Amino acid sequence: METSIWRALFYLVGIMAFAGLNAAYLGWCERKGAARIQRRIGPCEAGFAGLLQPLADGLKLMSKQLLVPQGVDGIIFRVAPVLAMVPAITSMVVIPFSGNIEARAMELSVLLLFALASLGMMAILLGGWASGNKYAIISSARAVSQNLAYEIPMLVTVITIVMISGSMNLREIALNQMGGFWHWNIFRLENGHFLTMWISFIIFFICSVAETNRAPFDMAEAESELVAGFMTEYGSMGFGLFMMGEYLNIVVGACLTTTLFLGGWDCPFGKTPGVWWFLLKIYMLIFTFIWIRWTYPRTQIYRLLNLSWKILIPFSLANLLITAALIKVF
Amino acid sequence: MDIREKTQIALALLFPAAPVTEVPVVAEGPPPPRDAGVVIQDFPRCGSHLDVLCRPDQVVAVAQIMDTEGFFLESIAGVDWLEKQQLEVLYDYNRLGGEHCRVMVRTLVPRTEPVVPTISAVFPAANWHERETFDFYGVHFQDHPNLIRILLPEDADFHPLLKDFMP
Amino acid sequence: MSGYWSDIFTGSKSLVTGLLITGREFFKPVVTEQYPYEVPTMTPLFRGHIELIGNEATGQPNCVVCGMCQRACPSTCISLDGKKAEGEGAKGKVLTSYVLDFTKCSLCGSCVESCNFNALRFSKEYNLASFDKNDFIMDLLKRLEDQNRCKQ
Amino acid sequence: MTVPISLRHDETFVLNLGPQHPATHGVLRVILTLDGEYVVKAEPVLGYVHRMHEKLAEGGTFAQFMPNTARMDYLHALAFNHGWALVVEKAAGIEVPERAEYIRVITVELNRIASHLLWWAAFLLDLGGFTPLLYAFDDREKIIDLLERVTGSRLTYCYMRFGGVYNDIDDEFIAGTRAFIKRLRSRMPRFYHDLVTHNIILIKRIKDIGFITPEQCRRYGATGPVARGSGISYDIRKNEPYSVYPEFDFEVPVFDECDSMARYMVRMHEMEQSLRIIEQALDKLPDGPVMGKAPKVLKPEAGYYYSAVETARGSLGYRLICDGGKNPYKLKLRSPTFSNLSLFGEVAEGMLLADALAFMGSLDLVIPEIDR
Repeated sequence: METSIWRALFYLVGIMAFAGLNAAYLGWCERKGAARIQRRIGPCEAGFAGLLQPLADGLKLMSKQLLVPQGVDGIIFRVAPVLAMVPAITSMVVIPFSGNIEARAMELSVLLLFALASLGMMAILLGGWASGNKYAIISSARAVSQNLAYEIPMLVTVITIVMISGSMNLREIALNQMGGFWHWNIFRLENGHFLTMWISFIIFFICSVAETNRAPFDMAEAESELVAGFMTEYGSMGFGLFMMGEYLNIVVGACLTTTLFLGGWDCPFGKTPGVWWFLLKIYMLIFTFIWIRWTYPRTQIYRLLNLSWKILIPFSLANLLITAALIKVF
Repeated sequence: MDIREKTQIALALLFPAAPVTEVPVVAEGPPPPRDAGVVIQDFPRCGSHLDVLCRPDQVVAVAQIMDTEGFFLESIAGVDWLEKQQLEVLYDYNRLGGEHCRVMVRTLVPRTEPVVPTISAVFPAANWHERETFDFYGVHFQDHPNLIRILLPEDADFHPLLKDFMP
Repeated sequence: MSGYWSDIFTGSKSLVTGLLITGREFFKPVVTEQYPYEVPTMTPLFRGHIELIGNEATGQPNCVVCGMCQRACPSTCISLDGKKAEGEGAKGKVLTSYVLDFTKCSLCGSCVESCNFNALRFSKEYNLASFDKNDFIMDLLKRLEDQNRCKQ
Repeated sequence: MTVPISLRHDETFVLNLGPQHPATHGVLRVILTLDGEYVVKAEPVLGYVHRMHEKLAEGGTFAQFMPNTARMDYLHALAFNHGWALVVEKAAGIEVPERAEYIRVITVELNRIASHLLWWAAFLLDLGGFTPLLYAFDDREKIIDLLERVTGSRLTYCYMRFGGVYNDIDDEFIAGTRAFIKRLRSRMPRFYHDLVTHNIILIKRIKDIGFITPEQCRRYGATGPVARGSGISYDIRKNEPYSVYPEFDFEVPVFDECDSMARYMVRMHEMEQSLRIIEQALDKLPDGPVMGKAPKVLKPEAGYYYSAVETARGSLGYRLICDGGKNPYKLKLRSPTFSNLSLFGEVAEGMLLADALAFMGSLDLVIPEIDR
């Protein structure tokens, strides 16, 4: 892994471009997907089929004035949205897009990802607390308890995966699943793992939905109760950064799920692995995120915590034990 | 013995003197003034079965009887009889489910100092209705838990539904 | 504990059926009407703001300035006046101005109902948005003349 | 599941569920004293959209008040028209021809379904589900087009006259209504029940939330689906029959679980019952005139008149007092949501903020009707 400056520059620009494009055009996909589900057209005026809509939204957000409420800690108020974006982008450093396209393959890349995920939660807490608005304080309190509750089952399922593939390096985990979908961790036909792995996939998927405050778990920015949750006081780019941070968290969640369970950049028939398969899987997962958001109502905070503490954690622990036993047996 | 007779007898206890009369439908002018008592009305014509006129201090007693008979308070309305210089507070009780019977209870208070005891202790529904009647007519309900305006802005100093109210 | 398992089972089944329904909807054609390009057609009895009816031949309004509609209107939006009809043997009045203040009109139809000379009807006008309040003070006589002119 | 925790300790803060808030569907302000997320005290503040309809009624003649009735509860405006027409016909002794009565029932029931559809959509929106709104509005649009064909307006109707209705219904309306009945019946199980009613997230969200005991209903005067959700079988179309309702057979859906889920199910079944009523009314639609004879200027005899009508939200009462003149001497409008909301303060105590809003959604509030 020669560390020439060009390689670093190329990956810097590449990841920033990937993050920027994704953050903008996921908004467009969400609005188009929601429209199609609701049997309407969605954005279609700006550019062909609304393709310039993200540009229009971006310009609008940038032209608005960022108001800082009076008597509020200005620094934290301004830092919070940036803090929402930074962990999402930095965690793209360790994601193995394909065999040779990976910024930095680190030994403990899984650990780095989860550290950055909890940093994202910190941003929501700061954003809510710094804006001094009652709705924002309630929403940030909810967001913290929700993210905390859903990180534990996520970590336990990741331990199961690490146990199976033997290494914390995302690249190794992905390489371990090469050669056709029956090698993917979700199916894992050899040595009897197929019994429990689909359960851990479902648990992991639910946790990633909850981790990014999306769909049935969007207690943090519950429009109809807390107006806009922690984003209430944020004007132009503050709100813009929070939204982009949310979409990037979805992308990172999808990449993580693909790498851990769906065999990274491996082709389902084992022939031509490549970055296209990786992108296809990510966008399939992101579509399910959107699909879920526009189907279900929102859960209530107690049900949400009950779901995690009473159902997901016991299941993931049981799953861990069963997988450990299976590894011992086979 | 259906609910109408039962309520009518229960209410009649309040007015020992007044006999129960069947009021013929009178043509001109507002209904003739009469002393307190229970009057049976024909329902299809005017929508209520019993018309009770009582003194202001009997209002709580009537409400308690209605409560024991299982009625609910439908609404409280005020009426401003300007030429007789009287304000009238009109309570509507109705049956919630079961056999239908609507009782209209009316009290007359002088316009100068309109004071009526509150029945919000018996029917919490009256809390808001009485605040509204105070808001529009200025009828003061004694020991009402929080007699402030409900629909008009707090700083309004007029009572709009009085007949002599000029905006 | 039994509630625990049944909850999970029925719950996930209901979640999946919910997803299938919206999934099926995803591929169905669009239902909405694209307004600026597809213009809706109003039903015959649609109540836009009122307008004068001119008789086919001469194009003059049928109105005889009796003022019934002015009195019937609950919010006094109609103001009209006319002058004696001079000329040979023409009796009655001729309408000179008929102004409708549409800001106060609640489209109750009392005016059209009270007019016995078939001089008023509801127009099919539905896009009535404008920035200026005076656009709603409409001179219906001029509107009738425009309609006659564009009919020729 | 209101957790009985001791709420009276000191660090509560006051949250203004202000007049401008997405969940209040109009301009209702609730002053919530919160302890963390638990509601310690909730006090609705009204009057933000108060227009003093009662003084307007005293100002104009009887006919001139008809458009005002539609501006109070614009979701079920035809029932308000119907109530006003009934009370004045009772006062002035005007006869209504048979066909007009049937047309009135058909249009009122169609309007009731449209109101329930909009309540369902807004309730789901409060709970965070965005898509059901579009499916409900797809159906509601069919009703609005049908009613526009016969009444001329889409939301605030001024269709009823003393002694009948403004214009007759034509065959296209009847065919359209029958097609609509078939369409809603086919869509109801899938889009309304499978997608939402049986959805575990919704069930957990509104089951065992917002308990209103029948005694509370009686003491606060709550009527309509709120009372029928607490086991009280009180429907004015059955208990105090008016118009031609006795000629149709339909049940009154009553659930006695007293929680938000029960009120939800009452309204869903009520839509089915309204479809049955419309079907029977269309089958038995007599011919004949649509407008009885009514004097141009009404001078009803002096006296106290009251008429009650079952709207989508409860029992609407018109207390009319006439003194023989051509204007109503006094009109008191008994609006159902005014009483339904008055029990919010007592029931919402000890609830979570999210539950309190779900409970407010299940009360189906229309603020202009509360403020009049």
